[in-house]
Amino acid sequence: MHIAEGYLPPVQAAAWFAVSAPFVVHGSRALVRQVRRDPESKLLLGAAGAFTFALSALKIPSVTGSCSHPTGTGLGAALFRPPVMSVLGGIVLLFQAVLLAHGGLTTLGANIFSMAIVGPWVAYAVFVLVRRLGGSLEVGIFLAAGLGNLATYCVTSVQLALAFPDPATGLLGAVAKFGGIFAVTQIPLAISEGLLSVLVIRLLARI
Amino acid sequence: MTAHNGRWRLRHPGEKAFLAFGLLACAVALPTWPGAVLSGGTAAALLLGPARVSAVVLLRAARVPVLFVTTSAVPLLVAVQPSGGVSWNPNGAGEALTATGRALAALLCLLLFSATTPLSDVIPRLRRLGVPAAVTEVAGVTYRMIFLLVDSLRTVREAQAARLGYRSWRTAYRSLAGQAAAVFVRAFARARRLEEGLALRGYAGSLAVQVEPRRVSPGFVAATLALLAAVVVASLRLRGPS
Amino acid sequence: MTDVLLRLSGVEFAYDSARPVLTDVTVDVETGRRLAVLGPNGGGKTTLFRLAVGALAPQAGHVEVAGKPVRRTRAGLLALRQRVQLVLQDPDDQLFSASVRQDVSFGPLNLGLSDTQVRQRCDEALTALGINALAERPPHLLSYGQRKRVAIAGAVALRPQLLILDEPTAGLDPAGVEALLHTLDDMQTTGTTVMMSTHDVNLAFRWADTVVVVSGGGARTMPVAEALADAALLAGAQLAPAWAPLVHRLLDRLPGLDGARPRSATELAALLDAMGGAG
Amino acid sequence: MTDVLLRLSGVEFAYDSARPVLTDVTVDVETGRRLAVLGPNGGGKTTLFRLAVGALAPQAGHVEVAGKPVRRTRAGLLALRQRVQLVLQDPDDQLFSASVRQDVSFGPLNLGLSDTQVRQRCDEALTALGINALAERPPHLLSYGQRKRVAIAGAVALRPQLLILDEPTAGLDPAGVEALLHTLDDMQTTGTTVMMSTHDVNLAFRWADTVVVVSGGGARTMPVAEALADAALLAGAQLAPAWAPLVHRLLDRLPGLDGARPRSATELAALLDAMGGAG
Repeated sequence: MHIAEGYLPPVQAAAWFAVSAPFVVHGSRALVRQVRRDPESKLLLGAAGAFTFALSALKIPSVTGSCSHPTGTGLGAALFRPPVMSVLGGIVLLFQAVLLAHGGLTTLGANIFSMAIVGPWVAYAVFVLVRRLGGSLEVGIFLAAGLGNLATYCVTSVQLALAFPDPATGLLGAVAKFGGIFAVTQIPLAISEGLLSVLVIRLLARI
Repeated sequence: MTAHNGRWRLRHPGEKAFLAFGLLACAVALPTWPGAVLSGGTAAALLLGPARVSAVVLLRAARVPVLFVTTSAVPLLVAVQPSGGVSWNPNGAGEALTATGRALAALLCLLLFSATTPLSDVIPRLRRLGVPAAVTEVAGVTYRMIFLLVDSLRTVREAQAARLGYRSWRTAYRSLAGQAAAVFVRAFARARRLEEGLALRGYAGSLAVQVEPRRVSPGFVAATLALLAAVVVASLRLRGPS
Repeated sequence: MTDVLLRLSGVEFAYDSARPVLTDVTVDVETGRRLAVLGPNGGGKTTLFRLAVGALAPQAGHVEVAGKPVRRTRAGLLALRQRVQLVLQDPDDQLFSASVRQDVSFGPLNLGLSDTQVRQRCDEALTALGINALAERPPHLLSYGQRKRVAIAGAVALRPQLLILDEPTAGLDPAGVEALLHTLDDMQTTGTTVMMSTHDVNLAFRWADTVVVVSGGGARTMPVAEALADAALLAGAQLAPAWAPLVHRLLDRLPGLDGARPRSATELAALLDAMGGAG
Repeated sequence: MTDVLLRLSGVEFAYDSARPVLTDVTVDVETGRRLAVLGPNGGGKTTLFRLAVGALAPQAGHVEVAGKPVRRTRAGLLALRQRVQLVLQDPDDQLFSASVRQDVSFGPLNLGLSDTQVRQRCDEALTALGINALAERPPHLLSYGQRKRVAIAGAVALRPQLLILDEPTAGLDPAGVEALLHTLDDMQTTGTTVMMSTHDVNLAFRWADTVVVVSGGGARTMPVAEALADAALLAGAQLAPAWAPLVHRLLDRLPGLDGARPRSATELAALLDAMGGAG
């Protein structure tokens, strides 16, 4: 659910940077603290970032025929916690923009907000909530990954709607339009990501 | 990546960032016609001309983002009525064209940067922009490991396909989970082994490396300034006094 | 010929069109052969294998299995993969399950076999590789040599007619190499044709009957003795000569020994010991 | 002796106390030697190396470098790493940076050298390994053999007196092995002592002057010719005999050739060709 380079008008692109910045700065501080406590964790964090990137290179067969990929943020957030995920996610989004032209630099702020901030926080909150309510690890992971993915998709739809409001019905109509067109791929994908994350956790639990 | 053997490889990354991001700013901030067209066109001309990036490479790099941009433009063609019905948006074609044009121009500017600038030149220099060393160093390790992991991912997938892992939806899901788990295990095993391997080279917490000095060419910077000014002036002129 | 299991004819392939890897490769693999594939790194051995199992599509030429051209459809590839299996060099690229048995069962399960059949295939493969005792262990805690065996078992569980191994002896110690060759011998006697790449010309001489030399974009297939006696061919493929054929030439000069044909240093040592004191 | 660069005496080590890897190892590495370390997988070769560079602490016995016991403090290890460097088998375990030159600069920077000195060390190491042309490339665009060279350059940049290489020829093709041996020869002539593990007894015979056989928890050091002539020793360490010493015995039986001592198959081929038609 990357917003492509140049797709947002300049003021909005800048605004999303402003919204994301505090989260990324807070995450960087958390990361610097962690690294100071345990210098060796740099390599582990690097591995975590690379793993997140690699997850987004997983090609999930999707109903529309084309291939789509998971955001990986749900699993990441459950494993590494949201503040650190905002930095790692930011790094990954930057690399995706520069290495793959997937997303972009002007839209980095918006993409960080949807994928590296909202997705992970929603996933983490869902995970904690499910566990507190006595749900199993697997249910927690499924809902966290699935809803984290859905939250990312909703935020992206709103971001696009803000940039291109509907001529007749404004923001709401535009949210419906963008949401509708991406729902075809995103809702099955969110379920897929949930299922996949459960399978991964199952495999890892046994290892 | 062509960035590592391109003609502009040894230029200071700051120069290239100034040029590419300057054009990117023009593409996004100036009116799409003619601002984005001029900036995008300039970026394309620079890529194919002085930077000598081949058209094949550019087309390959642009394929996926272009697909995405065009998909995102489809909703602009229609309007949603308060009743819930959908009708043609009379201004939709223009709006979609504007958004697509701006995005394509911006994409070319992004490629101007990424196809000429190796990230190895960029990541350590981010410190000078105030990014904490811990973050640049983690980014550096991430960069290195991405290639190792994406490579294993591809190989694991191929090995699974050979063992009929993608025969049906059910087997495909099992295979995908296996891929993710295998890569997860590999990522952290790699990190542990790398830690040991680097300890042998004296690693004690800092992953600092020596960055090759690159001289900023005043000529290049001046030419960039002139070019950006020309794009801005030409855009405003062509659009005419309003 | 009816017994050509796999045929690549006039195959071309390039990952990057500026630097083709294979320009015109024709290889016939006959049933029952022991093929060693030799050639420099980056010369196209692995590419050849990936073409043979349908992981890559040739850009020209075609691949035939058991006399029929391989169609790159779902059904075509399915048929190919049940006949031809490739084991990659790095076992870690093939093992992703939580236990050895689970990993080996991956292929048979994908075939849609019944539980009993899957179990039977697994047991058979584990036995063939001599790793029954490891069945319940997690693969990533095994030694490198053991992981290699598990990866081979995963391929064997699909009961391929042709088993292709990419550098199977790399990283194994001499005892591990011996054990692997022994296993391959057993599989050969039960009807599997085996093809492997190696850098070790001495090993190729000892194990193979036929050699495919892949270099400079082409491939030449010939009997092992002929290939390893061809100094120009070896030099062209950046290969060192093998010891055994040279030793045979030396033995021909020794009266009474001109029939002796040791294939390994161990056999030569035995021969020398039998000859008694240093003449 | 004053020229013992590295000494392990009475060293014991176990990762898991139920299965000790090394029970009583004494090895002296003298300056200028070419040591090949032979032994089965899991026999303790890598453990021995990791003890020698202070990555592991012996559970009994001690390790001395240049006559002084190794202290496993920060300063002690830093001093040790300037004398002894270990290059691991998998280059990807030691390369972390986005460019070759940056990666090679890592070690010298850890020594706290000045910018100029770091640059000089890098240039020197890149030249020694013949990879100046790769300096600006990222490791992921290099071949396996090239990455191995970069990893070695990373160690060489610390100007060690003793360079230890774990299976440096594994995965290289014959041409790659030749090139590496050539590089090591050059380093030896400029004063670096080199020690490597290998599974290839033929290579050990050709390259080494001294052999350390590690097996059954112990280690024996002896001249290469003596070690490779000792059938019981080789069998005990699960090693195959090497061809060359056997060929020498064979040559001794041929009149007029008893002085010939080919060390490689290539040399034997040249000798046979010089002798003319098959007698």
